[in-house]
This record gives sequence, C-alpha cells and structure tokens, in this order.
Amino acid sequence: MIKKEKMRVISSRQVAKDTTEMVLQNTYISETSVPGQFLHIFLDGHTLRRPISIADINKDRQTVTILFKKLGDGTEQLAKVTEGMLLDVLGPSGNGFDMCLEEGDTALLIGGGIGVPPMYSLGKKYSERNIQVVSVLGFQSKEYVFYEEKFKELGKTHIVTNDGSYGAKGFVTDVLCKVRGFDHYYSCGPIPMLKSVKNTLEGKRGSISLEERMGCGIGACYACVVPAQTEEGYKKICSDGPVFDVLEVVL
Amino acid sequence: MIKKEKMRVISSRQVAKDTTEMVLQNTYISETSVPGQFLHIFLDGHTLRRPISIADINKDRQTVTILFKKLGDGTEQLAKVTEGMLLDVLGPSGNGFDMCLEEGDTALLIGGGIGVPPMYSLGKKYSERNIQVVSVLGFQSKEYVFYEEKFKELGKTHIVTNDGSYGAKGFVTDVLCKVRGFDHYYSCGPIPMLKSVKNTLEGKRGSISLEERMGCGIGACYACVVPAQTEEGYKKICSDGPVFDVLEVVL
Amino acid sequence: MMNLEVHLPGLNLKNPVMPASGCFGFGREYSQFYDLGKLGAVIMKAATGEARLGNDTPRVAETSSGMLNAIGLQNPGVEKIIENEVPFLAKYDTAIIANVAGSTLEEYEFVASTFNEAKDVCALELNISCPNVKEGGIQFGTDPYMAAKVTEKVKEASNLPVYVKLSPNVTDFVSMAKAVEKAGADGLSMINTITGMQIHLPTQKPLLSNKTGGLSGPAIKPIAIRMIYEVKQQVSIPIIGMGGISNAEDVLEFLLAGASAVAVGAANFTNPFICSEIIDNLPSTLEKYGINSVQDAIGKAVF
Amino acid sequence: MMNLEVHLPGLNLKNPVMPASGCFGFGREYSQFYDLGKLGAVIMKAATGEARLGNDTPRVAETSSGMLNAIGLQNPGVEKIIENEVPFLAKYDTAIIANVAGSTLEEYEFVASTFNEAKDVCALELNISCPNVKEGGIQFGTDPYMAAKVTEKVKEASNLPVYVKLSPNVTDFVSMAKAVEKAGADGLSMINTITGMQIHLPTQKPLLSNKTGGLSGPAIKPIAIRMIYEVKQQVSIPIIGMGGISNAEDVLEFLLAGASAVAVGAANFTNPFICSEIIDNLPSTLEKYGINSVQDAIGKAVF
Ligand SMILES: Cc1cc2nc3c(=O)[nH]c(=O)nc-3n(C[C@H](O)[C@H](O)[C@H](O)COP(=O)(O)OP(=O)(O)OC[C@H]3O[C@@H](n4cnc5c(N)ncnc54)[C@H](O)[C@@H]3O)c2cc1C
Ligand SMILES: Cc1cc2nc3c(=O)[nH]c(=O)nc-3n(C[C@H](O)[C@H](O)[C@H](O)COP(=O)(O)OP(=O)(O)OC[C@H]3O[C@@H](n4cnc5c(N)ncnc54)[C@H](O)[C@@H]3O)c2cc1C
Ligand SMILES: Cc1cc2nc3c(=O)[nH]c(=O)nc-3n(C[C@H](O)[C@H](O)[C@H](O)COP(=O)(O)O)c2cc1C
Ligand SMILES: Cc1cc2nc3c(=O)[nH]c(=O)nc-3n(C[C@H](O)[C@H](O)[C@H](O)COP(=O)(O)O)c2cc1C
Ligand code: FES
Ligand code: FES
Repeated sequence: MIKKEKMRVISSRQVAKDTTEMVLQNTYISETSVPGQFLHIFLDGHTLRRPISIADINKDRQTVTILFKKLGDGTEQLAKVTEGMLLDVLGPSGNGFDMCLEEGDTALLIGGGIGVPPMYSLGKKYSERNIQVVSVLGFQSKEYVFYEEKFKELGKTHIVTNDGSYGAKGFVTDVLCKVRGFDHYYSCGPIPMLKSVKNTLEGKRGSISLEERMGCGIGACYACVVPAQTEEGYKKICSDGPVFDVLEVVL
Repeated sequence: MIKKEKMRVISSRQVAKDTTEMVLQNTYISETSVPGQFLHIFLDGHTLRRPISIADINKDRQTVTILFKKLGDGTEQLAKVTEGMLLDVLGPSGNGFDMCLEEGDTALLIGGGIGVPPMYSLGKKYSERNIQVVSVLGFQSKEYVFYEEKFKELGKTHIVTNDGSYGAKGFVTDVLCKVRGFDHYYSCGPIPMLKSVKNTLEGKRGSISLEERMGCGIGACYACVVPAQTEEGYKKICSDGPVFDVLEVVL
Repeated sequence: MMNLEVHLPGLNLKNPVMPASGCFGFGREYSQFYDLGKLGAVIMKAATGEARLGNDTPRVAETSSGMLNAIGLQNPGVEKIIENEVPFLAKYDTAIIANVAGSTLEEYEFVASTFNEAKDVCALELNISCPNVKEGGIQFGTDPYMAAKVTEKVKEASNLPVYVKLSPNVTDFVSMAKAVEKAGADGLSMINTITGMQIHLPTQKPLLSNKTGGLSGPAIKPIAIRMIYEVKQQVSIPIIGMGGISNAEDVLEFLLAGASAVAVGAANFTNPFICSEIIDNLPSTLEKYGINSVQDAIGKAVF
Repeated sequence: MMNLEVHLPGLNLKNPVMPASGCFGFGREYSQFYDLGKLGAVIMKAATGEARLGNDTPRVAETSSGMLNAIGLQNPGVEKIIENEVPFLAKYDTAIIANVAGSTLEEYEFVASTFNEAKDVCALELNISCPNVKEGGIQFGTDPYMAAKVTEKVKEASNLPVYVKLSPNVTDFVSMAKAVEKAGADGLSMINTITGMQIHLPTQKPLLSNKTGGLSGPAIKPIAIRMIYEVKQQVSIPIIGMGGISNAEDVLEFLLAGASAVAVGAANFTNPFICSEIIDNLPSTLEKYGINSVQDAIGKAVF
C-alpha cells in the first residue's frame, strides 16, 4: 500500500557526472518495497512529484537507495537536498518485477542510463536467491558510468558507452549477442532502447520497466497510460506498472 | 545609490510575538544607509521583493538591523532564514528622514507596530548628536511590544497598547497631549494612525514615513504613488519617499 | 462549532470541499489515503457515451505554479461508470456529481439521460469546456447559443440538477453564464483549464503530444477569482468554484468571491491528502478572519 | 560567436531582448544598474494624449508565480515623454519603442502622430489591450473590427512601423491577429496581461483598489506560448513575444514558438539586472540546445 511518508536523507553523494546516489531512511518504505517500485517525491514549489526508482533496499538499516540524474529543475533541486533533511515521499509506488526465476536460472539485466538503478535492486535480490545475474549496462559516455563494481559483485557485467569512451562502443543491443543462456530478461531505459531490446531478444521471456510523465502517480488521472493488449486497450504505468511483461504493452 | 547586494545573516531572533530582529552584514549597505531608508528583500519563489525598514546601522561591525512582523507568506519565509545564510537585497532604498534638528532641539518619535523600527535608527542617530528624543510607541497588545529598553536609553518613552495590556491604553494620539515642547515630529505606522497624528499635531513641523505595496521599489513602475501637492500631483513612495514632509503628501 | 454546511440544488453538503473532475478518478485510489466520507462531494472523471482512449502521451507537463494536461477525456464510458464506479463511491457518505462530456448534442443527451438510472448520483456537471479534445466540448463552451442549447437539451434529458462548467477561454464569460442560466442551468462550475502550451527545448517541439493542454493550479487562481466575482454579480444560480485551490485560505477566497462550494484539482497530485487537510483547516481559517460559517462567507467580497 | 541579431520592421536589434512596457519606466532607474546600450531595445511606459494619474492604490498584488497590476496607464503625457524621456534614452545605443495608448480613436491618432516628431523613436507599440482603465484600450482589443480600425488610423497618422499589442482576454485571438495584420500592422506584440483578481482576506474585499488587475509573470507563460504558436501559423508579420519570461531558456521557448524578439516585464521587479543577465546567458543557452543563431530559432517549433 502506498503511504505518504517522511524519509530522512542519510547520505547524498555524486557517483558519476550529474548523477546522485541518495540513501533514505524510513521504516515503512524499507520494509515494504520490492525491486521495480518507485518513490514519488515532492519537491518544494513544484506541482508535480518526481518518480524515482528504488535502486537498493536495506531492511536492516531501514533504508532505500535512489540514484538519479540531473535533468531539469526538479532533479537539480533534489540533488541539493543534504544529509539530515526530510523528503516527502509517496511510496512504495507501482508494482515490482515479476521475480519468476528459481535457483539455478539466469537473469539478464539490461539497463540504459537512469534505467540502470532499478536493475540493481533486482539483481541483488536475485543473487541473494542464488540466481545467476548477467548485466548489460549502457551509458552515454565514460563520465556517466556508475555502479559498475556493484554490478560486478552480482555477476558478469558488460558496460557499453555510446561514444566508446568506456567498455564496448555502441548500444546495449550491440553486446546482447554475446550473452547466451538466460531464462528471463529485465530491462529499463529509454523507449527506443526498450524497443530494440525487445526486437533483438524476440521470442525470449522478458519484463520491461517504462517511464512516462505522471500526474497523480497512483492511477487516478490517466496521465501515464501505455497502449496494451487488454480489453480496455491501455495500462497505467504508475499503478499497473511501471513493470510489464514485454508482450503486454505496445511500445 | 541603490545596489543589489548579498547580505549575510549575522543573527536572527524573536523579540516579540511574531516579530523578528535580524542583523545583516554588508559593507556597502552599512556604510551608505541613513535612518528612514529601507531594504528591498528578495525571497525565493516570490515575484515581488519585500520592503523592510532599516532599524539600526552599525558602521563598525558593517551591519544593519531590521525588525519585521510575520504578516504573510513572505515575512514568514524571511523569519525562517537563519544565521549564515545570504539575503539578496536592493538597498539602501528610498530617502532618509530630514534630520533638520540641531543640538538642544527635541525630536518626537511616534511609531505604530511595524512603524516602530525606522524610529529607532533615527532616534539613535539624533541622540548621538545630542538631540533630545521622546518616543511614543504603539502596539496591539503586551506580547507585541519590542525595543522598549532600547528606546528608553535614547530618552523618555511612552508605550501604548490598544487593549491596555501594557503601558497606557488606546492609541498613540491618546498620549501625544502629554508630550510638550518638541521641535519636529517623526512618525511611521498605518495610514489611519498617521492621519490622526497629523490632525492631533496640526501646526507642528513633522515628517512621516509611508507604506504602500510596491512593484519595482526603485521608481520605475508607478505602483506606489501617493497624491501630493506638486505639479505632477503625486509622489512615488519608493523613490521620492518613503519619508515625506507631513504637508507634502495627501493622506 | 463552525458550521461548514452548504445547500445547493440537489446537493446538501456537510462541507463545501470536493475534488475536481479528472483529478480524482472515481475515488478508488484516494480512498486508500483517507475516508472519502469526509468530502462534501466527489466530482467524477468525465463520462462520454462510449469508452474513450484519450490523447497520446505525454499528457502532462509542469509549469510555474501549475501544470498542463491533455488527457483527452479518457474514460470507460457512461455505462461502465454507472456499473463499476458509482457503486464504489456510493459506499461513502458523500454526494456524487457526474461530469458529462460529449462530441455532439446527442451524446450529451445520451450521457445525461443514462445517469438518470444511477440513483446515487446527485447532480450533473456539464462539461462544455474541455480544451483537450478535437471535437466536442469546447465549441459548446465558447458560443453562448450553443451553450444554451446543450444546457436545455441536457436539462430535458436529465432529472438531476445541472451545473454547467464554463470555459475561461472566452472574451465574455458573463454572457456565457447568463445564457446557460437562462437555459435552465441549476448552477455553474468554473473555471475549467486555460489553454496553454510548453515547448520542450531539447526536441524543439511542443512537449504534449496534443500540442496544447489545459493550464491549472495556483497560477490560474487570480483568473478564476475574477471570473467568479464578475459572474456572481450577474447571475443568481450558485457557483462551484475552482482553479488553483491548494489550502483553506484559498477556499475562503473563492467563497468570498462568490463560490458556494469549491473543487480542488491539481493540488491532489501534489498532496493526495489535500482535500482532507483543507476540510480540517477550514474551521480555524474561517475563525481567524472572523467568519461564522461557510454560508456567511459566500459572496461577501462582492456586495 | 553566436549571432544574436534580429531584424524586424524599423528595428535592427543587436539582440532580441527588451524590457516590456510599463515595467521599466523610461529607463532612468534601471540605468543605474547596467548600461542600457546592452539592450536590444527599450519599450517605454504607455503614453497617452494628456498626463494621467492612474488608479488609486494599492495597485499591485503578488500571486503564485506572478503578480497583478492595475497602474491605470499613469504617465506624463506624450509631449512630456518626448521632451524629457526620449532624449535620455537616446543617449544609449538601443532602439526605442513607444507604447501608444488612448481612450478614443482620436487620442490614439494624436499620440501616434505626436511621436512622428521624436526622431529617436524607432517603432510604436499600439496598446489596445490594457485591462486596467475604464475607458479605452481594452474595447479596441477585444473586437476585431475596432482593432483593425485603430490600427488603420494609427498607421495613417504615423510614419513609424506599428506593432499591435494584443490582449489574451479573448476567445479568438487568431482573428484579432489577422484583423490587425490586414489593417496594416507591421508586427504584433503579445501578450498583454490577463485580467485577474485577488481577495484580501483580512478586509474581505478585492485587494486592488481597481478591483481587477492584469496578471503577469511566469504563471502566464504557457498561455503566451500557446497564443504565439497559434498566431505564428496564421500570420506572416513578426511577433514580439512576452509573458512570464525570466531567464534565457524562456527566451528560447518564445523564439521557438514563433516570437522574433521578446520583452521582459515583471521579472525586472524581481531582479533589476534580469534583462542584462538574460542577454549574457543567451548565447550559451542557444548553444546548449544546438541552435546557431537567434534567427535560426524563430518559429522552429511551429513548422
Ligand atoms: C517509474 C519511473 C522511474 C524513474 N526512475 C528514475 C531513476 O531511478 N533515476 C532517474 O534519474 N530518473 C528516473 N526517472 C525519470 C525521472 O522521473 C525524471 O528524470 C525526472 O522526473 C525529471 O524531473 P526534472 O524536474 O529534473 O525534469 P523536468 O523536465 O524539469 O520535469 C518536468 C516534469 O516532467 C517530468 N519528467 C521529465 N522527464 C521525465 C521522465 N524521463 N520520466 C518521467 N517524468 C519525467 C517530471 O517528473 C516533471 O513532472 C523515472 C521515471 C519514472 C516514470
Ligand atoms: C517602506 C516600507 C518599509 C517597511 N518597513 C517594515 C518594517 O521595518 N518592518 C515590517 O515588519 N514591515 C515593514 N513594512 C511592511 C512590509 O513590507 C510588509 O509587512 C511585508 O511586505 C508583507 O509581506 P508578506 O509577504 O509577509 O505579506 P503578504 O500579504 O503575503 O504580501 C503580499 C504582497 O503585498 C505586499 N505587502 C503586504 N503588506 C504590505 C505593507 N504593509 N506594506 C507594503 N507592502 C505590503 C508585500 O510586499 C507583497 O508584495 C514596510 C513597508 C514599506 C513600504
Ligand atoms: C489531469 C486533469 C484532468 C482533468 N479532467 C477533467 C475532466 O475530465 N472534466 C472536467 O470537467 N474537468 C477536468 N479537469 C479540470 C479540473 O476539473 C479543474 O476544472 C481545473 O483543473 C482547475 O482546477 P485546479 O486548478 O484546482 O486544477 C481536469 C484537470 C486536470 C488537471
Ligand atoms: C506594472 C506593470 C505595468 C504595465 N504597464 C503596461 C503599459 O503601460 N503598457 C503596456 O502595453 N503593457 C503594460 N504592462 C504589460 C507588460 O508590458 C507585459 O505585456 C506583461 O506584463 C506580460 O509580461 P511579463 O509576464 O513578463 O510581465 C504592464 C505590466 C506590469 C506588470
Ligand atoms: S500518473 Fe495518474 S494515472 Fe498514472
Ligand atoms: S514601487 Fe515601482 S515606482 Fe515605487
């Protein structure tokens, strides 16, 4: 159930160019969140909240971690929030990933840019359950790369940069051919990336996490719909998603 | 000359109900301000700046003091500004009081509510010049009274409260009859008070400081005019005032 | 105890606060945050004759002190709303207002008459002011003759009181208000959103896929207040006021300007508890300004 | 080096940024903050035939992301402006635009023809959209026939290019734009303020003594952008865009929507250096979005 909670900022640090990692403490959110869900964050002076994925969950410390890129006014303001301050958050929002794999299976994680964060919490949870994790992470260029070491702790990790300044050059799809023998793929990133991932991995089972501009963030306003193969013809990303089976929605 | 300056908040403390005293440090402002002038203070998220009188000037410490009452959004926000923070200020704005008195003369200061602050800097300056200062200060009620001691250091001080909870009961005009033998009066407060002061002290030389809602605060927008006995028929409070000879403007 | 009650045609409200159409869905999602029985009323999302899928995304953008939306009247159609949504809301002790939209006179009549079968609906809000659909809505909302026509037809088709929701995108909204009053409207609802646009700098194109969207939020409050104040002087049917309300002070401002009740839109997105919090704060706010009841505040600034 | 130049009828501007009429007086006060020669142009405060004293105070109020004003066209009259103000501005290397207002056709003609004698004035901005005076201004700005009429007369009376300043308070501003284009306008200036009101809770009355005032500031930017975008598709004369501009990004948004130059109003009050700072930031802002010159940005989102 979504609650409106105050979350205390435990730490905030820059982990790559324009990219902040923030650890937030709150009992309810940390205890109920699952990988794939997001927080809907209020920022002073802004009518709309900002949706940011949960990138890590630590039930012992009662924290969740978020990672975000400075893109506009809101994320810039969020990057200025410092240790000890309180954030007004709706969460945990949306549904988590379908964690359908079992011991011995292999999960392929494909993240692009700010689509990388939700992959981390999923990979960590899977790896705790002894599921093999292979990651393919795409970034614009070297200075935007983050969490490489953390993903390597989970399993084999391929880094791709658009300009080739680090890892392989190109798009995540360019290295997908190197990855064999996985049972389910999970992907989050810009729509063009998700489309080409879907095409490249046609026939494979997969889950994708979508982004859209949101109004309410709880399913009431119809701002965030995506066409879907259902009777109604659409799904709401905020409340039916953000995670969907790749065959469920029309990209 | 008005400059746009950053002023550092040296201290901020509550001195009466809803009333904050704030000491601000800035070389240029402290060196050029005179009693009667005001600061035009920017507050984040607000289109219009807030005009606040200069209540004290300390050239040694390079500070000026302001005193303000929480009245709406802006002053409430200002009251939350804490030590060490910077304020974006236009100042010193407007013209100071006509300090026409000479050694041996007596000045009568009449302040009502948030009209009290500018009286203090004037009284202090006059008393440094060995001019007698008598003050009549009106407040709503006991809990709003501030700076009584400070005014007493300058000279005889009468406190009036509307409800009689402290000092004399009534309005400043009710005690003006007690004050005799002054050479010039100075008054700042709400328009109805200024009107009755003017009537009560008819025939005496006096200066009054006016308030009006402002746009630019520098004389460009015509928001803050007051009818006047001049060729143009008006004066601008922000740039021709806020201090006027009592006979100059039409209340 | 402060009396918050207001009585409008078909609506005996325990307080004047209701969520605005389109900003609260059909209440389900917000019911997880607080008891909807606390609300004076609920205005449901627009209903059309058939289900509509609305516009392409992006459908919302943020602006200074506001937002743009171009949902495009997405809804499951009047029949599904009566079947699935009204019964849910009927469980709560609050008045239900249905927002009626359409592309043609006939569709408006159909939707309105279909709501006759929904016994829990107390009143209709006739939406002739949605700026976000290509056909229907707005052309009825910018021409006094068409506005009167659709009002008449809906009054004939419906056995419920009808509140006509006016568009602010007109030169002479007082004439619009008078025209629909004359045509039999029981009340007015104002204002709907103001047409606006945002250009997305990275793509150098309009951000919303519909290009234009409706501006709402605190940014438009002064425009709403002025329109209500001017209409209040000229018509005698009650007004449900809206446009940028985000706290109890705003509610009082709308009441003083002439609204008999108020609706809260975009602020629900900023804070899902907003309607509940406003209702909690209303008594002390009225008291602070020396007002004895909601009824006493209505139109006080006007006369 | 980024090319910021724009060329409009009568106006060869080194950059597209100018202070908006009424928000900069006649430049004197702002000249203490920076060199006015930096500005693309200066639009002077409205000029009427005789001196006007304007409305009673209070004349301004603050709103969410904006402000209301009801100055009421206070000014010393066209002759004094030519005598005392134009010579001051003429000392700076910037184009001077005179804002022409009036209550009658004859007054508009008189003011416009009087400016023929002021050799340093480069263009007229014809203000038919001031919402703050009881007579004059706004009735010319809400009726296409009257708007065309006053445009024609002023064109006849003046030997300067005429930019007609349109009111946003109309249902169909595209018709207004077309009407004045047809009547011979050399350009458009849009938008003027939107009529609004604020109720003062302590007194329970409208805060402005004129009751209504004109809303400006970032709050109205989406409305301005939409109007400029739509007008740009339908007329071929250039547009001076304004409404809520407070930084270089906003300027780019207006250019993309179809403005050929821009004016900055209320933001001067928030920060007296704003026009100067915007001009400083414009090159890097254009560069950031891959635009090579101001000229290249104009109307890019439209076509
Ligand atoms: C479910 C979900 C999870 C997300 N997780 C992350 C994450 O973990 N890390 C991260 O950096 N970003 C994430 N995003 C994207 C993030 O929400 C946007 O980058 C952010 O809202 C931009 O806000 P802004 O104020 O900086 O930009 P502005 O452009 O100023 O924002 C204006 C408006 O548009 C919205 N908006 C702009 N870009 C996006 C976008 N890409 N997606 C959705 N709304 C947008 C904003 O929320 C705001 O309402 C996620 C988005 C969604 C929908
Ligand atoms: C020359 C001058 C000197 C002043 N000196 C002081 C002082 O020393 N101490 C003090 O407490 N107050 C002083 N005031 C009054 C002070 O400016 C207002 O109390 C303050 O602006 C209110 O802002 P707000 O945001 O809290 O109120 P809001 O009502 O939210 O303000 C809304 C708008 O109205 C304006 N406004 C509201 N009340 C007044 C007012 N009385 N006068 C002018 N503008 C107003 C605000 O500046 C703002 O633009 C002075 C005013 C003037 C003109
Ligand atoms: C996302 C969204 C959807 C809306 N949908 C409708 C609708 O379906 N029918 C309607 O009459 N008004 C609709 N409106 C307008 C609101 O009901 C209200 O009139 C307007 O938003 C002004 O109020 P606000 O400023 O409090 O948001 C919608 C507004 C928003 C923001
Ligand atoms: C205080 C004030 C005075 C104004 N006076 C005039 C005027 O005399 N003539 C005119 O054409 N517009 C006048 N305007 C309108 C502005 O020129 C401009 O069109 C409007 O404010 C929108 O721009 P902004 O949002 O940047 O302020 C005035 C605006 C303000 C705020
Ligand atoms: S954001 Fe409102 S339905 Fe998804
Ligand atoms: S506030 Fe602009 S002239 Fe005084």
